[in-house]
Amino acid sequence: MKSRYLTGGPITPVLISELMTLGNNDPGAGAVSVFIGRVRDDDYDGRRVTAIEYSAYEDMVEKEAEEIVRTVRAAFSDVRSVLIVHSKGIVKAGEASLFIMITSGHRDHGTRACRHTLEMVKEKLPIWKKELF
Amino acid sequence: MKSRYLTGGPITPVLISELMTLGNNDPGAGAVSVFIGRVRDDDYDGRRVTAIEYSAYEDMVEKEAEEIVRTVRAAFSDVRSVLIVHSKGIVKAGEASLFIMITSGHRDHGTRACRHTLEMVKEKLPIWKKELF
Amino acid sequence: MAAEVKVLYFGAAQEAAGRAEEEFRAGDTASLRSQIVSKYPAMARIPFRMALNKTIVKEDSGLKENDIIAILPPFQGG
Amino acid sequence: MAAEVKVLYFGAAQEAAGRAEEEFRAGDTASLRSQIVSKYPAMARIPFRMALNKTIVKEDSGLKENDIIAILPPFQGG
Repeated sequence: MKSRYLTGGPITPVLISELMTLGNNDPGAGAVSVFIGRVRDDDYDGRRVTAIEYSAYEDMVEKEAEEIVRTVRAAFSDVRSVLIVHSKGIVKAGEASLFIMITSGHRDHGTRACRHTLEMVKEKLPIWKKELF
Repeated sequence: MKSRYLTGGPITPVLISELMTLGNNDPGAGAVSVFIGRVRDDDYDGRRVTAIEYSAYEDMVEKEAEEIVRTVRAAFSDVRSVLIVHSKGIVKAGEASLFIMITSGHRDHGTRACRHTLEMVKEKLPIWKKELF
Repeated sequence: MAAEVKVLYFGAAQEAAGRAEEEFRAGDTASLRSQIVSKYPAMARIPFRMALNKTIVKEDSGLKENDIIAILPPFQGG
Repeated sequence: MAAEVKVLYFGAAQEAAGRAEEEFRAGDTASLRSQIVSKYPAMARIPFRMALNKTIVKEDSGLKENDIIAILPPFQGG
Protein backbone atom coordinates (compact mmCIF):
# COMPACT_ATOMS: atom_id res chain seq x y z
CA MET A 1 0.00 0.00 0.00
CA LYS A 2 1.20 3.48 -0.78
CA SER A 3 -0.71 4.92 2.16
CA ARG A 4 -0.17 4.15 5.83
CA TYR A 5 -3.87 4.84 6.28
CA LEU A 6 -5.08 1.99 4.06
CA THR A 7 -5.09 -1.75 4.67
CA GLY A 8 -5.94 -4.51 2.19
CA GLY A 9 -9.25 -6.24 2.98
CA PRO A 10 -11.18 -6.10 6.25
CA ILE A 11 -9.93 -4.60 9.48
CA THR A 12 -9.95 -7.86 11.42
CA PRO A 13 -10.54 -8.23 15.18
CA VAL A 14 -6.86 -9.17 15.51
CA LEU A 15 -5.78 -5.99 13.72
CA ILE A 16 -8.16 -3.95 15.88
CA SER A 17 -6.59 -5.44 19.03
CA GLU A 18 -3.14 -4.60 17.72
CA LEU A 19 -4.12 -1.05 16.80
CA MET A 20 -5.68 -0.52 20.22
CA THR A 21 -2.49 -1.51 22.04
CA LEU A 22 -0.77 1.41 20.29
CA GLY A 23 -2.50 3.73 22.73
CA ASN A 24 -1.40 1.78 25.80
CA ASN A 25 2.03 3.26 26.45
CA ASP A 26 0.85 6.69 27.51
CA PRO A 27 -0.20 6.90 31.19
CA GLY A 28 -1.37 10.48 30.61
CA ALA A 29 -4.04 9.29 28.18
CA GLY A 30 -7.14 8.97 30.36
CA ALA A 31 -9.54 8.57 27.47
CA VAL A 32 -9.56 6.35 24.40
CA SER A 33 -12.33 6.99 21.88
CA VAL A 34 -12.80 4.47 19.08
CA PHE A 35 -15.10 4.34 16.10
CA ILE A 36 -15.37 1.26 13.90
CA GLY A 37 -17.34 1.36 10.68
CA ARG A 38 -18.59 -1.94 9.34
CA VAL A 39 -20.23 -3.19 6.15
CA ARG A 40 -23.97 -3.60 6.67
CA ASP A 41 -25.99 -6.29 4.90
CA ASP A 42 -28.31 -3.61 3.51
CA ASP A 43 -31.14 -4.40 1.17
CA TYR A 44 -31.22 -2.69 -2.26
CA ASP A 45 -34.51 -3.40 -4.01
CA GLY A 46 -34.63 -6.90 -2.61
CA ARG A 47 -30.95 -7.68 -3.16
CA ARG A 48 -28.85 -8.07 -0.05
CA VAL A 49 -25.30 -6.68 0.09
CA THR A 50 -22.81 -9.47 0.81
CA ALA A 51 -19.67 -7.33 0.54
CA ILE A 52 -18.30 -3.96 -0.52
CA GLU A 53 -15.26 -3.45 -2.70
CA TYR A 54 -13.44 -0.25 -1.78
CA SER A 55 -11.12 1.58 -4.15
CA ALA A 56 -8.99 4.60 -3.35
CA TYR A 57 -6.74 7.25 -4.83
CA GLU A 58 -3.97 6.15 -2.54
CA ASP A 59 -1.54 9.04 -2.90
CA MET A 60 -4.27 11.51 -2.16
CA VAL A 61 -5.61 9.46 0.78
CA GLU A 62 -2.17 9.77 2.33
CA LYS A 63 -2.08 13.53 1.86
CA GLU A 64 -5.66 14.14 3.03
CA ALA A 65 -5.43 11.81 6.04
CA GLU A 66 -2.31 13.60 7.22
CA GLU A 67 -4.17 16.86 6.88
CA ILE A 68 -7.09 15.48 8.93
CA VAL A 69 -4.72 14.41 11.70
CA ARG A 70 -3.09 17.85 11.72
CA THR A 71 -6.46 19.62 11.80
CA VAL A 72 -7.83 17.47 14.63
CA ARG A 73 -4.74 17.90 16.75
CA ALA A 74 -4.86 21.66 16.23
CA ALA A 75 -8.57 21.88 17.05
CA PHE A 76 -8.51 19.67 20.16
CA SER A 77 -5.48 20.48 22.28
CA ASP A 78 -6.07 17.65 24.78
CA VAL A 79 -5.74 15.02 22.01
CA ARG A 80 -2.56 12.95 22.29
CA SER A 81 -2.82 10.63 19.26
CA VAL A 82 -5.01 10.15 16.20
CA LEU A 83 -5.14 6.88 14.27
CA ILE A 84 -7.10 6.35 11.04
CA VAL A 85 -7.20 3.10 9.07
CA HIS A 86 -9.52 2.42 6.12
CA SER A 87 -9.95 -0.76 4.10
CA LYS A 88 -9.18 -1.13 0.44
CA GLY A 89 -10.46 -4.10 -1.57
CA ILE A 90 -13.23 -6.48 -0.57
CA VAL A 91 -14.83 -6.34 2.89
CA LYS A 92 -17.71 -8.70 3.65
CA ALA A 93 -20.93 -7.75 5.46
CA GLY A 94 -20.29 -7.72 9.20
CA GLU A 95 -16.58 -6.97 8.76
CA ALA A 96 -14.96 -3.65 9.65
CA SER A 97 -13.78 -1.22 6.96
CA LEU A 98 -12.87 1.82 9.08
CA PHE A 99 -11.04 2.23 12.38
CA ILE A 100 -10.51 5.54 14.16
CA MET A 101 -8.85 5.85 17.56
CA ILE A 102 -8.21 9.03 19.51
CA THR A 103 -6.33 9.14 22.79
CA SER A 104 -6.70 12.22 24.95
CA GLY A 105 -6.12 13.34 28.49
CA HIS A 106 -9.82 13.63 29.24
CA ARG A 107 -13.06 12.54 27.64
CA ASP A 108 -14.38 15.81 26.26
CA HIS A 109 -11.85 16.53 23.53
CA GLY A 110 -11.45 12.82 22.81
CA THR A 111 -15.08 12.04 22.08
CA ARG A 112 -15.55 15.23 20.07
CA ALA A 113 -12.33 14.71 18.11
CA CYS A 114 -13.40 11.14 17.31
CA ARG A 115 -16.68 12.30 15.81
CA HIS A 116 -14.98 15.15 13.96
CA THR A 117 -12.35 12.80 12.51
CA LEU A 118 -15.10 10.47 11.35
CA GLU A 119 -16.93 13.27 9.55
CA MET A 120 -13.71 14.43 7.90
CA VAL A 121 -12.82 10.89 6.80
CA LYS A 122 -16.17 10.66 5.02
CA GLU A 123 -15.85 14.12 3.50
CA LYS A 124 -12.17 14.27 2.59
CA LEU A 125 -10.77 10.83 1.79
CA PRO A 126 -10.93 9.87 -1.91
CA ILE A 127 -12.40 6.40 -1.43
CA TRP A 128 -15.20 4.75 -3.40
CA LYS A 129 -17.30 1.68 -2.90
CA LYS A 130 -19.02 -0.86 -5.04
CA GLU A 131 -21.69 -3.05 -3.48
CA LEU A 132 -21.43 -6.77 -4.22
CA PHE A 133 -24.58 -8.91 -3.97
CA MET B 1 -19.60 -9.59 41.68
CA LYS B 2 -23.22 -8.82 42.32
CA SER B 3 -23.39 -6.59 39.25
CA ARG B 4 -22.88 -7.67 35.66
CA TYR B 5 -21.56 -4.16 35.04
CA LEU B 6 -18.56 -4.47 37.36
CA THR B 7 -15.33 -6.42 36.96
CA GLY B 8 -12.62 -6.99 39.54
CA GLY B 9 -9.41 -5.09 38.76
CA PRO B 10 -8.42 -3.52 35.43
CA ILE B 11 -10.26 -4.01 32.16
CA THR B 12 -7.39 -5.75 30.38
CA PRO B 13 -6.66 -5.62 26.64
CA VAL B 14 -7.74 -9.27 26.46
CA LEU B 15 -11.06 -8.48 28.12
CA ILE B 16 -11.53 -5.52 25.78
CA SER B 17 -10.97 -7.78 22.77
CA GLU B 18 -13.50 -10.24 24.12
CA LEU B 19 -16.06 -7.54 24.82
CA MET B 20 -15.62 -6.11 21.34
CA THR B 21 -16.35 -9.43 19.67
CA LEU B 22 -19.79 -9.32 21.32
CA GLY B 23 -20.80 -6.77 18.69
CA ASN B 24 -19.63 -8.88 15.77
CA ASN B 25 -22.63 -11.10 15.16
CA ASP B 26 -24.95 -8.38 13.89
CA PRO B 27 -24.46 -7.56 10.18
CA GLY B 28 -26.94 -4.69 10.53
CA ALA B 29 -24.62 -2.87 12.92
CA GLY B 30 -22.69 -0.52 10.68
CA ALA B 31 -21.19 1.50 13.51
CA VAL B 32 -19.36 0.53 16.69
CA SER B 33 -18.56 3.37 19.10
CA VAL B 34 -16.25 2.62 22.00
CA PHE B 35 -15.04 4.69 24.92
CA ILE B 36 -12.33 3.45 27.26
CA GLY B 37 -11.50 5.35 30.43
CA ARG B 38 -8.05 4.81 31.90
CA VAL B 39 -6.26 5.73 35.09
CA ARG B 40 -3.95 8.69 34.50
CA ASP B 41 -0.66 9.14 36.33
CA ASP B 42 -1.79 12.57 37.51
CA ASP B 43 0.28 14.70 39.80
CA TYR B 44 -1.24 15.83 43.14
CA ASP B 45 1.01 18.37 44.81
CA GLY B 46 4.09 16.60 43.60
CA ARG B 47 2.85 13.09 44.31
CA ARG B 48 2.20 10.93 41.28
CA VAL B 49 -0.82 8.60 41.17
CA THR B 50 0.28 5.00 40.69
CA ALA B 51 -3.17 3.40 40.93
CA ILE B 52 -6.79 4.04 41.85
CA GLU B 53 -8.85 1.81 44.11
CA TYR B 54 -12.51 1.82 43.06
CA SER B 55 -15.34 0.91 45.40
CA ALA B 56 -19.01 0.60 44.52
CA TYR B 57 -22.48 0.12 45.91
CA GLU B 58 -22.90 -2.95 43.77
CA ASP B 59 -26.64 -3.52 44.05
CA MET B 60 -27.31 0.05 43.09
CA VAL B 61 -24.79 -0.01 40.23
CA GLU B 62 -26.79 -2.89 38.77
CA LYS B 63 -30.06 -0.99 39.04
CA GLU B 64 -28.70 2.31 37.74
CA ALA B 65 -26.73 0.76 34.87
CA GLU B 66 -29.84 -1.05 33.68
CA GLU B 67 -31.68 2.24 33.80
CA ILE B 68 -28.92 3.91 31.74
CA VAL B 69 -29.15 1.20 29.09
CA ARG B 70 -32.94 1.57 28.93
CA THR B 71 -32.72 5.35 28.67
CA VAL B 72 -30.07 5.28 25.92
CA ARG B 73 -31.97 2.74 23.86
CA ALA B 74 -35.15 4.79 24.19
CA ALA B 75 -33.40 8.06 23.26
CA PHE B 76 -31.45 6.70 20.27
CA SER B 77 -33.64 4.41 18.20
CA ASP B 78 -30.84 3.33 15.85
CA VAL B 79 -28.84 1.84 18.75
CA ARG B 80 -28.70 -1.97 18.66
CA SER B 81 -26.68 -2.77 21.79
CA VAL B 82 -25.22 -0.99 24.81
CA LEU B 83 -22.41 -2.45 26.91
CA ILE B 84 -21.05 -0.88 30.10
CA VAL B 85 -18.26 -2.36 32.25
CA HIS B 86 -16.58 -0.57 35.15
CA SER B 87 -13.70 -1.73 37.32
CA LYS B 88 -13.89 -2.37 41.02
CA GLY B 89 -10.75 -2.70 43.14
CA ILE B 90 -7.25 -1.60 42.18
CA VAL B 91 -6.43 -0.34 38.69
CA LYS B 92 -2.90 0.88 37.96
CA ALA B 93 -2.00 4.03 36.02
CA GLY B 94 -2.26 3.30 32.30
CA GLU B 95 -4.80 0.54 32.80
CA ALA B 96 -8.46 0.79 31.79
CA SER B 97 -11.24 1.16 34.38
CA LEU B 98 -14.25 1.84 32.13
CA PHE B 99 -15.44 0.31 28.87
CA ILE B 100 -18.49 1.47 26.93
CA MET B 101 -19.52 0.03 23.57
CA ILE B 102 -22.51 1.00 21.47
CA THR B 103 -23.47 -0.72 18.24
CA SER B 104 -25.86 1.07 15.92
CA GLY B 105 -27.02 0.97 12.35
CA HIS B 106 -25.33 4.24 11.47
CA ARG B 107 -22.77 6.54 13.03
CA ASP B 108 -24.93 9.42 14.20
CA HIS B 109 -26.93 7.77 16.97
CA GLY B 110 -23.99 5.55 17.89
CA THR B 111 -21.46 8.30 18.55
CA ARG B 112 -24.02 10.45 20.38
CA ALA B 113 -25.28 7.52 22.45
CA CYS B 114 -21.70 6.66 23.42
CA ARG B 115 -21.05 10.15 24.74
CA HIS B 116 -24.43 10.24 26.48
CA THR B 117 -23.82 6.86 28.13
CA LEU B 118 -20.44 8.08 29.35
CA GLU B 119 -21.94 11.18 30.94
CA MET B 120 -24.64 9.11 32.63
CA VAL B 121 -22.11 6.58 33.93
CA LYS B 122 -20.24 9.42 35.62
CA GLU B 123 -23.40 11.01 36.96
CA LYS B 124 -25.47 7.98 37.97
CA LEU B 125 -23.26 5.06 38.99
CA PRO B 126 -22.47 4.89 42.74
CA ILE B 127 -18.72 4.36 42.38
CA TRP B 128 -15.92 6.01 44.37
CA LYS B 129 -12.20 6.20 43.95
CA LYS B 130 -9.21 6.48 46.18
CA GLU B 131 -5.91 7.55 44.68
CA LEU B 132 -2.88 5.48 45.61
CA PHE B 133 0.59 7.05 45.40
CA MET C 1 -42.67 5.72 64.94
CA ALA C 2 -38.94 5.05 64.66
CA ALA C 3 -37.90 1.95 62.67
CA GLU C 4 -34.76 -0.12 62.83
CA VAL C 5 -32.88 0.40 59.56
CA LYS C 6 -29.54 -0.57 58.10
CA VAL C 7 -27.13 2.17 57.06
CA LEU C 8 -24.37 1.53 54.50
CA TYR C 9 -21.38 3.89 54.21
CA PHE C 10 -19.45 4.39 50.97
CA GLY C 11 -16.34 6.26 49.83
CA ALA C 12 -15.30 9.10 52.09
CA ALA C 13 -18.33 8.47 54.33
CA GLN C 14 -17.00 5.01 55.09
CA GLU C 15 -13.72 6.56 56.21
CA ALA C 16 -15.53 9.20 58.29
CA ALA C 17 -17.65 6.54 60.04
CA GLY C 18 -14.81 4.07 60.34
CA ARG C 19 -17.14 1.29 59.29
CA ALA C 20 -19.05 -0.04 56.29
CA GLU C 21 -22.46 -0.44 57.90
CA GLU C 22 -24.45 -0.22 61.13
CA GLU C 23 -28.03 -0.15 62.48
CA PHE C 24 -29.97 3.00 63.40
CA ARG C 25 -33.42 3.74 64.72
CA ALA C 26 -35.08 6.62 62.89
CA GLY C 27 -38.54 7.65 61.72
CA ASP C 28 -37.51 9.44 58.54
CA THR C 29 -34.48 10.24 56.44
CA ALA C 30 -34.10 13.79 57.81
CA SER C 31 -33.85 12.52 61.37
CA LEU C 32 -31.46 9.78 60.27
CA ARG C 33 -29.21 12.36 58.58
CA SER C 34 -29.07 14.41 61.80
CA GLN C 35 -28.18 11.37 63.89
CA ILE C 36 -25.39 10.37 61.50
CA VAL C 37 -23.86 13.85 61.38
CA SER C 38 -24.07 14.13 65.20
CA LYS C 39 -22.40 10.78 65.66
CA TYR C 40 -19.65 11.45 63.09
CA PRO C 41 -18.81 15.17 62.94
CA ALA C 42 -16.46 14.58 59.97
CA MET C 43 -19.58 13.64 57.99
CA ALA C 44 -20.70 17.28 58.05
CA ARG C 45 -17.95 18.13 55.55
CA ILE C 46 -19.10 15.49 53.06
CA PRO C 47 -21.93 16.62 50.74
CA PHE C 48 -23.59 13.23 50.86
CA ARG C 49 -26.89 12.11 49.39
CA MET C 50 -28.85 9.15 50.68
CA ALA C 51 -30.38 6.23 48.81
CA LEU C 52 -33.39 4.45 50.28
CA ASN C 53 -33.51 0.87 49.05
CA LYS C 54 -31.26 1.80 46.08
CA THR C 55 -33.23 4.90 45.04
CA ILE C 56 -31.82 8.38 45.61
CA VAL C 57 -33.79 10.26 48.30
CA LYS C 58 -35.02 13.55 46.86
CA GLU C 59 -37.20 14.72 49.77
CA ASP C 60 -37.63 13.62 53.35
CA SER C 61 -39.00 10.07 53.37
CA GLY C 62 -40.50 7.93 56.11
CA LEU C 63 -38.61 4.80 57.12
CA LYS C 64 -39.90 1.33 57.88
CA GLU C 65 -38.35 -1.74 59.48
CA ASN C 66 -35.36 -3.18 57.57
CA ASP C 67 -35.07 -0.34 55.08
CA ILE C 68 -31.56 0.00 53.69
CA ILE C 69 -30.16 3.53 53.57
CA ALA C 70 -26.90 4.16 51.75
CA ILE C 71 -24.75 7.21 52.49
CA LEU C 72 -23.41 8.38 49.14
CA PRO C 73 -20.64 10.95 48.76
CA PRO C 74 -20.37 12.48 45.25
CA PHE C 75 -19.88 9.75 42.63
CA GLN C 76 -16.42 9.40 41.08
CA GLY C 77 -16.73 6.60 38.54
CA GLY C 78 -15.76 6.83 34.90
CA MET D 1 -0.57 26.44 -24.66
CA ALA D 2 -1.90 22.90 -24.27
CA ALA D 3 0.14 20.55 -22.09
CA GLU D 4 0.33 16.76 -22.05
CA VAL D 5 -1.19 15.60 -18.77
CA LYS D 6 -2.14 12.31 -17.17
CA VAL D 7 -5.76 11.70 -16.20
CA LEU D 8 -6.72 9.14 -13.53
CA TYR D 9 -10.30 7.83 -13.28
CA PHE D 10 -11.81 6.59 -10.02
CA GLY D 11 -15.04 4.96 -8.88
CA ALA D 12 -17.97 5.39 -11.26
CA ALA D 13 -15.79 7.55 -13.53
CA GLN D 14 -13.49 4.60 -14.08
CA GLU D 15 -16.46 2.53 -15.18
CA ALA D 16 -17.74 5.32 -17.45
CA ALA D 17 -14.32 5.69 -19.11
CA GLY D 18 -13.67 1.97 -19.21
CA ARG D 19 -10.11 2.58 -18.07
CA ALA D 20 -8.06 3.70 -15.07
CA GLU D 21 -5.90 6.33 -16.77
CA GLU D 22 -4.99 7.98 -20.04
CA GLU D 23 -3.16 11.00 -21.49
CA PHE D 24 -4.82 14.23 -22.65
CA ARG D 25 -3.62 17.50 -24.09
CA ALA D 26 -5.29 20.51 -22.47
CA GLY D 27 -4.42 24.07 -21.47
CA ASP D 28 -6.57 24.26 -18.37
CA THR D 29 -8.91 22.19 -16.21
CA ALA D 30 -12.10 23.61 -17.75
CA SER D 31 -11.03 22.57 -21.23
CA LEU D 32 -9.96 19.17 -19.92
CA ARG D 33 -13.36 18.65 -18.30
CA SER D 34 -15.10 19.42 -21.63
CA GLN D 35 -12.90 16.99 -23.52
CA ILE D 36 -13.55 14.20 -21.02
CA VAL D 37 -17.32 14.68 -21.03
CA SER D 38 -17.34 14.82 -24.85
CA LYS D 39 -15.32 11.63 -25.12
CA TYR D 40 -17.39 9.75 -22.48
CA PRO D 41 -21.02 10.95 -22.51
CA ALA D 42 -21.81 8.80 -19.43
CA MET D 43 -19.46 11.08 -17.49
CA ALA D 44 -22.00 13.92 -17.79
CA ARG D 45 -24.22 12.14 -15.26
CA ILE D 46 -21.44 11.90 -12.67
CA PRO D 47 -21.01 15.03 -10.50
CA PHE D 48 -17.25 14.68 -10.48
CA ARG D 49 -14.64 17.01 -9.06
CA MET D 50 -11.05 17.09 -10.25
CA ALA D 51 -7.81 17.00 -8.27
CA LEU D 52 -4.70 18.59 -9.75
CA ASN D 53 -1.61 16.92 -8.32
CA LYS D 54 -3.66 15.64 -5.33
CA THR D 55 -5.32 18.96 -4.53
CA ILE D 56 -9.01 19.53 -5.24
CA VAL D 57 -9.53 22.03 -8.07
CA LYS D 58 -11.75 24.86 -6.86
CA GLU D 59 -11.53 27.17 -9.85
CA ASP D 60 -10.26 26.79 -13.40
CA SER D 61 -6.51 26.13 -13.25
CA GLY D 62 -3.83 26.18 -15.93
CA LEU D 63 -2.10 22.89 -16.71
CA LYS D 64 1.57 22.18 -17.34
CA GLU D 65 3.45 19.17 -18.72
CA ASN D 66 3.09 15.99 -16.66
CA ASP D 67 0.43 17.32 -14.32
CA ILE D 68 -1.72 14.57 -12.85
CA ILE D 69 -5.47 15.18 -12.88
CA ALA D 70 -7.75 12.80 -11.00
CA ILE D 71 -11.44 12.50 -11.84
CA LEU D 72 -13.24 12.13 -8.51
CA PRO D 73 -16.90 11.09 -8.18
CA PRO D 74 -18.44 11.83 -4.75
CA PHE D 75 -16.42 10.15 -2.00
CA GLN D 76 -17.95 7.09 -0.33
CA GLY D 77 -15.48 6.06 2.35
CA GLY D 78 -16.28 5.53 6.01
